[in-house]
Amino acid sequence: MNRGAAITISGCGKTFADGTRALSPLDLDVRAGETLVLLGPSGCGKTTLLRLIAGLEAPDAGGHIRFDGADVTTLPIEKRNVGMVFQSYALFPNMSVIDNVAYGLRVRGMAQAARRAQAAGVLEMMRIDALAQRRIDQLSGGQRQRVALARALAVEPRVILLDEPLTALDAALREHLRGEIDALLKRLAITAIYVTHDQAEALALGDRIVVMRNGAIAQVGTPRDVYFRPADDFVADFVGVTNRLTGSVADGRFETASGFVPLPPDLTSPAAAPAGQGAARLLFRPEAARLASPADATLVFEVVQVEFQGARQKVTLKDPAGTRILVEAPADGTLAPGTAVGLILDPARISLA
Amino acid sequence: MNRGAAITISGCGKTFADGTRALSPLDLDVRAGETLVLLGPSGCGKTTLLRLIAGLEAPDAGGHIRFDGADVTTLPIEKRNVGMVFQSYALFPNMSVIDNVAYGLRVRGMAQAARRAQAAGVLEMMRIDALAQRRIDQLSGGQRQRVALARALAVEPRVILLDEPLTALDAALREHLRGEIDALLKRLAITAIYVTHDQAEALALGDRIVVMRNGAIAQVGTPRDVYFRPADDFVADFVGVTNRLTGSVADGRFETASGFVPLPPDLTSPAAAPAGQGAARLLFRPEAARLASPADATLVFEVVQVEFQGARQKVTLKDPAGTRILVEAPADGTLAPGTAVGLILDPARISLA
Amino acid sequence: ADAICYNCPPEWADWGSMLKAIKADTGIDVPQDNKNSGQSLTQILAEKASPVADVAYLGVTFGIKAKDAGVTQPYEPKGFAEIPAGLKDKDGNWFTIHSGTLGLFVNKDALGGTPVPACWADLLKPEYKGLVGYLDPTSAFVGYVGAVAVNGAMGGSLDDFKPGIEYFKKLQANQPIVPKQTSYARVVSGEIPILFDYDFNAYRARYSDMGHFEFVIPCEGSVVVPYVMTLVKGAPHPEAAKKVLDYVLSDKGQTMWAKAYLRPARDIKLPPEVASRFLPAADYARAKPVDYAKMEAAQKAFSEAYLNAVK
Amino acid sequence: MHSADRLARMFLLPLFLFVAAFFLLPMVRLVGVAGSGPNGMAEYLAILTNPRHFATLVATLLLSAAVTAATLAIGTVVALFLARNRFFGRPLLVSLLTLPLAFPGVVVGFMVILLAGRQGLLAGLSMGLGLGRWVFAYSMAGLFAGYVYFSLPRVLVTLMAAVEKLDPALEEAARSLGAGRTQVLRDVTLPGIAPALMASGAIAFATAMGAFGTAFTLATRIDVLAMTIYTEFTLNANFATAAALSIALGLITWVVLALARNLAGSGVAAAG
Amino acid sequence: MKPHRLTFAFQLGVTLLACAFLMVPAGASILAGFTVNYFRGVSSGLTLKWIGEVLALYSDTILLSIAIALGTLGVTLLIGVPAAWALARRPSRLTRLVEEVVTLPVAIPGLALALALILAYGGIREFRMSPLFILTGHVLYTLPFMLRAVMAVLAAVDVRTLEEGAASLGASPLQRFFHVVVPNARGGILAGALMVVTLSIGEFNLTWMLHTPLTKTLPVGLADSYASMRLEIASAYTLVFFVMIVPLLVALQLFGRTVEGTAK
Ligand SMILES: Nc1ncnc2c1ncn2[C@@H]1O[C@H](COP(=O)(O)OP(=O)(O)OP(=O)(O)O)[C@@H](O)[C@H]1O
Ligand SMILES: Nc1ncnc2c1ncn2[C@@H]1O[C@H](COP(=O)(O)OP(=O)(O)OP(=O)(O)O)[C@@H](O)[C@H]1O
Ligand SMILES: [Mg+2]
Ligand SMILES: [Mg+2]
Repeated sequence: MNRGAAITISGCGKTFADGTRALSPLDLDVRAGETLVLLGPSGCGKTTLLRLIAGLEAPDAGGHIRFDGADVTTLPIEKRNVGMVFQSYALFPNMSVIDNVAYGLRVRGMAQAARRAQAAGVLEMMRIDALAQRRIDQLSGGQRQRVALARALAVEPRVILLDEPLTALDAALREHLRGEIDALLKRLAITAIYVTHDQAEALALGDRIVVMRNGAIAQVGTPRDVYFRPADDFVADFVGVTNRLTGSVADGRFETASGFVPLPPDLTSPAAAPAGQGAARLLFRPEAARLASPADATLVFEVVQVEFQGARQKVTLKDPAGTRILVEAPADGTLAPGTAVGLILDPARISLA
Repeated sequence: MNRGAAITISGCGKTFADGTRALSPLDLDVRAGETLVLLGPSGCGKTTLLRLIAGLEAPDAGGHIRFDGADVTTLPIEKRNVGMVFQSYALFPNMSVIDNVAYGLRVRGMAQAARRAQAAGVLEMMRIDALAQRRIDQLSGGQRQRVALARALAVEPRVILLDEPLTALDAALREHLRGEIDALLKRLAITAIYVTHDQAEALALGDRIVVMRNGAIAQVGTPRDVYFRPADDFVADFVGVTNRLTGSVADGRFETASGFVPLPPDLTSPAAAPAGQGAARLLFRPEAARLASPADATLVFEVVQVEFQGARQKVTLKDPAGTRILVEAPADGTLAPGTAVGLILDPARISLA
Repeated sequence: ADAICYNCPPEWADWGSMLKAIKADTGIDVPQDNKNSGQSLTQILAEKASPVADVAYLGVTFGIKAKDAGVTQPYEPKGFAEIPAGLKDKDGNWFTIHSGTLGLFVNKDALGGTPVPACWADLLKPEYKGLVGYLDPTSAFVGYVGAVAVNGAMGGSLDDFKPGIEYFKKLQANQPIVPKQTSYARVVSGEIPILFDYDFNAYRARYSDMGHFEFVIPCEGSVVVPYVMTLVKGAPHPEAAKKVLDYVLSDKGQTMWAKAYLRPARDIKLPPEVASRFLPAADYARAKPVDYAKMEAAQKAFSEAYLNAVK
Repeated sequence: MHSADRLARMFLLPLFLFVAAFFLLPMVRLVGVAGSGPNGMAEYLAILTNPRHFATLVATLLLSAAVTAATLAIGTVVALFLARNRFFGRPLLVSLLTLPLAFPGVVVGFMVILLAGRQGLLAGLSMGLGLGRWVFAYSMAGLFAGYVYFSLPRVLVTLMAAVEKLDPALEEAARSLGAGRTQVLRDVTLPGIAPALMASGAIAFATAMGAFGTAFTLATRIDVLAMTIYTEFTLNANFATAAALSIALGLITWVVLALARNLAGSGVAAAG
Repeated sequence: MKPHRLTFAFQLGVTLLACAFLMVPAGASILAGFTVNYFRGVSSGLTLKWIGEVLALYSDTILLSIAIALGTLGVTLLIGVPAAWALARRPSRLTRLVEEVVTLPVAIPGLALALALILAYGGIREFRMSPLFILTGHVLYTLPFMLRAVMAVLAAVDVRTLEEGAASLGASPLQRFFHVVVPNARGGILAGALMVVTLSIGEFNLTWMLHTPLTKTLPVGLADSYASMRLEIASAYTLVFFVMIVPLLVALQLFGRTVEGTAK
């Protein structure tokens, strides 16, 4: 299979006929062969951007889309050679599995025998060759998903576009197929653009993630960039849980209602800190905290709720000011709501804002 | 509010008119005031069991259901005084929120003013009093969920039955409401039976969990029982991920393709081990394992796939025999597929089978 | 309603005015009814066990049929004796109340310049293509009367319908319109410019509707057809029914028919302004009565022959 | 829910009684009458053995088939157009097109006369253009026009709903695979609305088979079954033949509807 | 997808032609109803005379049609709504059969139905002569439409679960029917009701056979007027019919849309 095209989007906005401004003009480069995830809350314009790239919508005047440098802005979808996987799968109910997969080859005029053979190959690669003769309504959700992917890949597209392809499945299956798709996209090294509003999916799958908000790009970066160095509060909250304590910085310590946190030198240096002294917010992810006995810790909280999760437990704490935070603890210790507990933060994983 | 009834189910099977055997005759005791979760894969009979308890279905001949000792087997649902929360909520679209909540009081003949007052009290408890006059279609999914719960609680039922009450919501909201329901049920100390196929929900909410399979009970126990001492492979796999290595036990060690595991004395004692010596399987949960450099470990695996999850990463490993296992690792280290990695198991959290 | 008449349509033979007059003079309320003779007889037959109708107004052959089917009862209203023999059942199971003459009812405006035809034969000419209509002879009584008239004019008899059927076969070349129901309105509107129809319809159009209408008694001759009434056997309101039958044969009733351009059954004196509206007697001389019993008997065979021959 | 079962039985009782008394029993009578004529049970075969009746049956079937085909063809084009385009005046157009939905057959017949009678609009138009007088109201063509008039709104309602329900992603998927317009229409759109085509086609066919009002109003030498039944019954008082023909007509219509429903899933009669 | 220019033009053309085909004769009929002499054209002047004549001649048919339509509506509501619930509640082979039998009158030509009714009940004179006879026919013909409209909505809004919800709160079956089923089937009931009234007012096939001189309905009068009246009177009568039925049809359209909306 071909390696996939690089895509250059420049100045592409989208205003719908009814006046809805779904996308503000934006620029985005997609590298050949990478898996780019568009992540954001509902209505932020992910699907719209995907449809612009597919050629199902035209950008507002001034926008341009290039595949490997060639301008495709006015090319209709059927000429762009893109594979698409829809949330609803959009499999043709009037055709068998193999006919679905072979359809793209059929409209390209390939002879029956040849296209069947090629489609059978794709089915085999997806490990669904046993289903070839089934009707679509005889397939489970996960099987449909695979057929949709097979159909999109059968025409050896330059780019594959996936719009929330796993949303219709239940949690366990979603996690399983997420791994499969990841492996497949990495193996094929095809350019893939993957839309989701599920941060776990985005973190797991993306070579890079585009976090979107209100029709604009909030951040572009690798999953680690986005998780560990969020560009703003919006990204921080949308990708993972962020705890915030309010207080003040003084003498290399962060003072708050539940106690204090000694700050590492890099946070107190005048260059790093937004406010080297005075009122500030301390930010940390749940996994940066560890529970301890109140005596061993400089922060003391009250346990509000404990949720057993098997591998660990999720503990909600509150400080005397009522601020709630969420941390994780190993599943072995039992914690009763109402008791006091100490909290130790990993200095390498806290930040001030 | 009353403390809730104890429920005794004895010899209750269910065969549908079309011959489907949804439940084999089973016995189950529900303690007054406890939250019992029915957990199991789709089609295992959870809903059927719940509907038997509700009085929406009659058990096959020979089955009996008792509420606080009184036989209610032939009592129709409207006489059982049970509250129900449906997956689809089943709110009456022709009534406002408050009328929905007051409906149970209305059919009991309570005067308009009195029932409104009582319903308003329940709405307040659920912190949705501001919505009292809304139409149902003006509510979000989470709000509907709360109204459904309020409606079921307003009649002060002896038992509250919930059939996958959170399935219709998206992941974030589901997690949030799960906590709320947990707190509420604990506070009211009402007998609650909660159906779900989501193990995280079951572990978080249940005082006890009934794991079901094919119309029969596979295990009944506390969340910790079920997670840490699963009755069989089915339960172990359904509740959390279980890794299995095949090998043999000899001289207090478990020998397998990827190396060996020193066994703690309790596992090798003739009393504990199913096979103190000879062929055996080693079982452990992902969180019982820790990655290390190959030099520091007695087990060495090859990295197959790494899924970044923000707080941590999920790593798929395989041993020379091709057996795959799943472990977790902190998100900071980067692991490349194909490299060798050592694995250290927590001796307290492994078992042999 | 005090009495039910089957086939008393307000727009036919001016039954509308007659029913009003009956109501005014006798106090008997008879609702209008738009069945045709065939439909009426069928209904009466279907309702034989417990009749709805008290009286029925029928084309003569249907009167004969009704009697044969045993759904009538004898009644001789006042004036029965004055009806000429041949135009009544001897026991009074049916009797003529008025008669009409079949001819061509022509809407001159709708002819578009084509001359008014004078003979049956004229209608076969190509210039009449699309202008001619006749009621389906197998389903409407008027249609059958037309067939009998044409057949007679072409030299046939009630024993021999060949000439008539030949005529209809030829007429098909002119693509006639063949409705199954009375089509007075369609002539008036110009939809059917020439229709085989009764004189009274044509006169009514001529003297009370706007436009230019004529009635033609074709040169080859035609037939006169009596319309009869009968008292239904087991009539639910026999007394009122008898009063209605008396009324239509009374002087007043007969005069009213004449005002509606129908020949009264009794020989009463016509008001001059009415008499002057009819075609001259010389024209009427070409229209003859036939043996109505025989006409009835021949109908079924004719229908079969017609249906098989004319397509 | 035993108590609810009892209520359900109570609620069904009036329906049972009504249907038994006013449908089943009369139909049994009808079947009896059909067999009680001079020809006995052979009357049922009359529709096949009497050449005139058989010819009428064939004509009726052909007419109904033609009406169905024409209505579906027009309906598909219009439904696709209306469902896919949003423009000023569209709601009005949709309303106008579906307005004649419940015009009874007699009115439809009258509309045909106004359209294609001697004094009709088409006659006026063609005379004005010097093409002679177009008159077809009183022929099979008139009945054809009438039935199309009658069926088009029904078919449109069903087809428009079907096109709107069609997942647009299906067509987009086909295009993403490289299919052009006609290919998308042939491979995705038409198969997608096939059940609706079946369903509404069956309705059009059934109505054309049994409709009487239009034929009655045009009332000329159009030989269709409904007219024959009417003539046999009201003019010839031939109850047995009329009943036998009615039963035959009812059976044929019902079989067509049942077949279509099996092929297209339920909801066939819904447009009724 | 944006349609191709030629395709667009073709589709637009067909649509407009279809619309003209449906609307122009209706327009002509309305115009004729107001024209002094249609044969001579509008130039002969406009008048309300024909409408007046129609009202004088046929007002009883109009009133009877309205009465029968309302009566039919009443009976279909009384029989149909409870039965629809009972049938929709537990779909089984039996309920399928019942549905099939009940909907059969739609498939069987009206002529045959009327014939059967006359043969079976024509002998009972009081019944035969009263409007109830026609009403019976109309109920037979419209009942399936009511049943289907209500059953469709019941299936769409999952009334079964709503009922279970009400039952869990202590409501008896009858309370559930009136508090939950009927209010939530409102859309279907209303759509069915409009359909029933529209169909009843326009019903001809059955009525033509069933009517007696005392029980003439509007369409029967219409057929009479088409056959025996001037075109202008027939047109004026048609106009009266339009005035009665078009608002119903418009309501049906508006309503059908909202019902579909809730069903989604
Ligand atoms: N055809 C359209 N006409 C008008 N507005 C539209 C259209 N399609 C989308 N929008 C609007 O554009 C905005 C962006 O929509 P888009 O579908 O791209 O969001 P999304 O990020 O994919 O959301 P989701 O996660 O819900 O799928 C929304 O406000 C949406 O309502
Ligand atoms: N009314 C019914 N008639 C026949 N079979 C039924 C009926 N209801 C349920 N079943 C069957 O009984 C079995 C158990 O169904 P049940 O609904 O109790 O499963 P469940 O555990 O609730 O599954 P899910 O998680 O999918 O809701 C299934 O095989 C189901 O198909
Ligand atoms: Mg989207
Ligand atoms: Mg269930």
